[in-house]
Amino acid sequence: MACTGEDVRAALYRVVETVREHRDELVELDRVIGDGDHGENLRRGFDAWAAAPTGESPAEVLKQLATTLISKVGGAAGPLYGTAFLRASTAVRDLAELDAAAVVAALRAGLDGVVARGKAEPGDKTMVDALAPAVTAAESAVTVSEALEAAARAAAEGAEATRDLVARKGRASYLGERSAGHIDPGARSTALILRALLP
Amino acid sequence: MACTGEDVRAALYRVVETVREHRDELVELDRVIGDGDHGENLRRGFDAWAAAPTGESPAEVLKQLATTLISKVGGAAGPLYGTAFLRASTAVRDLAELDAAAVVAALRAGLDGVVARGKAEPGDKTMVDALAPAVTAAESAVTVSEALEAAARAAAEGAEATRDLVARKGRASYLGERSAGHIDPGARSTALILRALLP
Amino acid sequence: MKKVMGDPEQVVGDALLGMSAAYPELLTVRRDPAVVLRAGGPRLGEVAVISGGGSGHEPLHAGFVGDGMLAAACPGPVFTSPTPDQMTAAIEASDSGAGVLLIVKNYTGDVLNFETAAELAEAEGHRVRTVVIDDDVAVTDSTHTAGRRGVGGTVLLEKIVGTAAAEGTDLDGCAALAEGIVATVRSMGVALSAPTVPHVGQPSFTLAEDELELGVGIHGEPGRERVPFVDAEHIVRSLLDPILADLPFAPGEEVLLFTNSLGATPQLELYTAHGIAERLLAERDIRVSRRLTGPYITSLDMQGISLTVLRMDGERARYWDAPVHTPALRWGR
Amino acid sequence: MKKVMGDPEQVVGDALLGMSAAYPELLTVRRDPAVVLRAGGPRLGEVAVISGGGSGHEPLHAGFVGDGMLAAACPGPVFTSPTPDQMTAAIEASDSGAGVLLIVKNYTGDVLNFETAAELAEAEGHRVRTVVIDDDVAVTDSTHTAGRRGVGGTVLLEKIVGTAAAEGTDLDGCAALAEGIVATVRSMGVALSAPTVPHVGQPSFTLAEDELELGVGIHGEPGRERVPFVDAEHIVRSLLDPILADLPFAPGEEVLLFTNSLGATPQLELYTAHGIAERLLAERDIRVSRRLTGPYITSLDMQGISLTVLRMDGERARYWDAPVHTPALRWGR
Ligand SMILES: Nc1ncnc2c1ncn2[C@@H]1O[C@H](COP(=O)(O)OP(=O)(O)O)[C@@H](O)[C@H]1O
Ligand SMILES: Nc1ncnc2c1ncn2[C@@H]1O[C@H](COP(=O)(O)OP(=O)(O)O)[C@@H](O)[C@H]1O
Ligand SMILES: [Mg+2]
Ligand SMILES: [Mg+2]
Ligand SMILES: [Mg+2]
Ligand SMILES: [Mg+2]
Repeated sequence: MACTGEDVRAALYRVVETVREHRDELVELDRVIGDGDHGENLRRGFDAWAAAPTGESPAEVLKQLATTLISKVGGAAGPLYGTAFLRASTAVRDLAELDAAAVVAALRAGLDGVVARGKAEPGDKTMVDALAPAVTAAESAVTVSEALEAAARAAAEGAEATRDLVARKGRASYLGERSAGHIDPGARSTALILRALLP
Repeated sequence: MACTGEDVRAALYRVVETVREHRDELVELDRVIGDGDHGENLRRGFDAWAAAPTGESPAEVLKQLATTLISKVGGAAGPLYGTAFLRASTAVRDLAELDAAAVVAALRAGLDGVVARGKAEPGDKTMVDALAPAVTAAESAVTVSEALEAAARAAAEGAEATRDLVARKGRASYLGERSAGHIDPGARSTALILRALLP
Repeated sequence: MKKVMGDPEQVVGDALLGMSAAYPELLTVRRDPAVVLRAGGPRLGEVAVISGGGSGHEPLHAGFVGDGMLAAACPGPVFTSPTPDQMTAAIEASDSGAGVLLIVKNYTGDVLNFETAAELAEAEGHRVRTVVIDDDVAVTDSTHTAGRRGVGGTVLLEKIVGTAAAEGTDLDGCAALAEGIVATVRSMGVALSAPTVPHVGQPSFTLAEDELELGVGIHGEPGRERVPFVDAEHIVRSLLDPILADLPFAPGEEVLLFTNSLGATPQLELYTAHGIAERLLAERDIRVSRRLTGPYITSLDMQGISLTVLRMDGERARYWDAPVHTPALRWGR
Repeated sequence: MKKVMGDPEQVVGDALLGMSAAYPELLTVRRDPAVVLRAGGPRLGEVAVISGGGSGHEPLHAGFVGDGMLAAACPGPVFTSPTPDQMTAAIEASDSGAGVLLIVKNYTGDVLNFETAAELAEAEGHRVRTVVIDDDVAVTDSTHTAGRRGVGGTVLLEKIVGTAAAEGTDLDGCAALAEGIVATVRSMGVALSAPTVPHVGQPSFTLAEDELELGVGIHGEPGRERVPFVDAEHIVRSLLDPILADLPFAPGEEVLLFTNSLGATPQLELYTAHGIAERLLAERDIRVSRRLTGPYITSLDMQGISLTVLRMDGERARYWDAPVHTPALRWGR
């Protein structure tokens, strides 16, 4: 399976659905160790994108999503996810179809963007703890499906593993030791988004 | 039994005790159909009196109680009980000892004072519904004890009977029909005070 | 019950200490009997406008003591009318010889205690006039009740008459102005939750998750009616309709709209209500020329709002706009 | 959850409508993107001081837009940082050419979004300086956290720098003044109950009847420590001690003391706390020369208070005392 702009849009519609379905779960995760808006922030952003998606090529679709997220999500997640999709868009340049290598490049660019903006390291209990292992896992894949499957599986594990961590970035860091014992909402949403990219 | 200034003071100390014991009950009655301060108002006033009682004759003792209540109780009950005791004091003039007739005169003067200030009629669900029957019941008594016993019994019945009334005076009147079903706190405190006058 | 307080019996005294520390240049606080006086003493030729009532409604009344508003306030215990000795002390300390106007909210306790105080003060040679404010339309049948309660209109009354006094209006003039305002101001409130009185320790009433207390008073007295919870638009209508019908206010009129928080209402909600009220008044062609929005007459930690509408004219507008400098209302200086 | 609101998603928009109705002469409110502007447009030669942040902290920031304080505010959704398009719209509408000072509370989201906006605005030719305020001493170990949060000090910063800008201080001067304030202001808060966010529908955390959340943030983030409930004196000590130790403030210093309600705290309790704080400062020979008491930076319906102490000097005192005219802070005009 190669992946056209049309396919990217279809995948993002699945993300929209997932975000809607998991809004309350993400709000609840964020309520416990943050300020309870993560699910609502993402829902607002992805719904805004779904209301008027534009663009033909994968890069165009991703770029418009990125600017929508930047201007609608707010909070920490808006700039971070916005930057991730913007960098991913740049990484796939003018390709009409993405192969596995392009998908991996997009994921890596997204991760680099999040790290550049948020300065989080693995183990800080953030979305990086889902995204970084996802990139590594996708690297050895041969097909797009394999890459996304591997990324989603690794992200899910990474998100789950944030439960034991003490947060050192973002709002949860204010809690210190009390942040341990709860999954990071951004890591969880990253895992959900990556899972939804697969048909 | 005749009743000296000393006896009046002793009776009032019993009232102080009773008010302390029933503070929470009166607060609770007032919370339901008023603003929840009646027990605390009376406690504040009678405790203030108990801290520094003065006066020798019955009239002097009663007058000093009256002025203390007026300056310490506040709310509706302060001026009403204050006026009642002030008028009672005037009614017993310079008697060194009170007989049954003097006690009845004091009670009647107290009732007249409450009515003059508060303009309540029997059935309006106020302290008048305890005090008015108390005065009537005491009238036929021959001894002070009989008078107080009769007054206390009638006041208790009168207070109990306020349960079925709809308030037309005081704060409870704002509730309209919803005030029915609850005893009036001022009627209850009048019954308690009259009961406590008896040794 | 959790409150930032020490001994519940000292709650008013402790707060007064804090007020006097917070506004040293504005207020003089006396204890025993408790009175809050405008700093600087009586002003020659100026009528002293004095008010008072139970505490728990802050900033009313002590927060309105200062230039262009009250000369003194008498804070009672929480939700309990103050006593005559407080009032006579306030009169004694404030009367410049031009007389005293007592502003009394219509509650049995307040009326009786101020009545006694006025008698005592007159016996001491003070000229005293009393105006009783009863603007709460929630209490409908006044022959079968203690009469309408004094609520939000009190704030507007204290500002306008306080300024008139500061500008030299004499006692009769102040009293007439006050009576005119009482006749043309109407209010109503709604509670989403009950207040908790310190010396009681539990909420004054219990509301279910889907109930509102409509026509609630400011003392945690339950209101006129318990109704199902509705959205902001319907809440505002249920307050504004009875207010407008009562006077009644007519199309073309000019009014002051006062949207008040009863204590614990977030400002987001208060401004939401204010915006709806402005729109509904505009729809009826009633022109809002002045407005006040905030927590000015409260009921401890009660969640809820009240609306007050006052008919305006040139004189009232001029006194309203003139400078005021108190802890809670301040402009023009 | 009971709130005076319509559609929870519209809660900020509905409140902005109400604000613009309440202060027609003071504010211009734009929607989509949401910005609150000082009426009358940019003033020649005046640096535009702009702030913004999640809603739910009212009156911060929109309530501080006006003469002598903010030129514009960007209200985000409840407890969520606004987005760069709001900020660039505010900059576009407010920059007179004298440049823009962005006041940003130190939260990851706010910092990232303002960072993007500053870049975009600079690309459009605006001179932009950013000051990040992080005055909350509850967040102790800043190398292992997102750093200290911006809380009560923000209000004082906005007033003093806003006035400096209004008096003609240039961009570098405003930024230097702001950095100096950030370096010498400290705050800490405590919650007695949690706020309820409209789109969440249940309290942000749960406190038992005998618990306090010490070092709580203004977003319903739980605080540093959950401690047993104590009386007002101990509550105030537990806030003031870490504040004074942190800078540290020394005997003989002159400070501004700001006693803030986090939303639903009755004024009786707030003044009680203020009085205790003044006494404790006097005991340490720290001189309170200016004070502010009220609900100025809140967390919806959270019960609790925060204390802020700012080191004062002649320049700060002069800017603090100078006239200000905004919905929430007003004096001198
Ligand atoms: N510095 C950072 N680097 C990477 N991710 C971060 C950082 N700060 C926060 N996050 C992520 O953002 C998530 C919170 O997003 P959200 O709740 O939408 O924003 P906010 O914290 O502003 O309310 C966290 O769960 C975390 O995964
Ligand atoms: N007009 C009145 N005449 C007689 N008694 C009254 C009147 N108004 C109120 N009361 C009595 O006062 C009692 C309430 O007293 P209290 O709670 O101390 O004062 P407040 O109502 O001011 O809070 C009522 O229960 C009632 O018995
Ligand atoms: Mg969040
Ligand atoms: Mg009562
Ligand atoms: Mg009372
Ligand atoms: Mg947030």
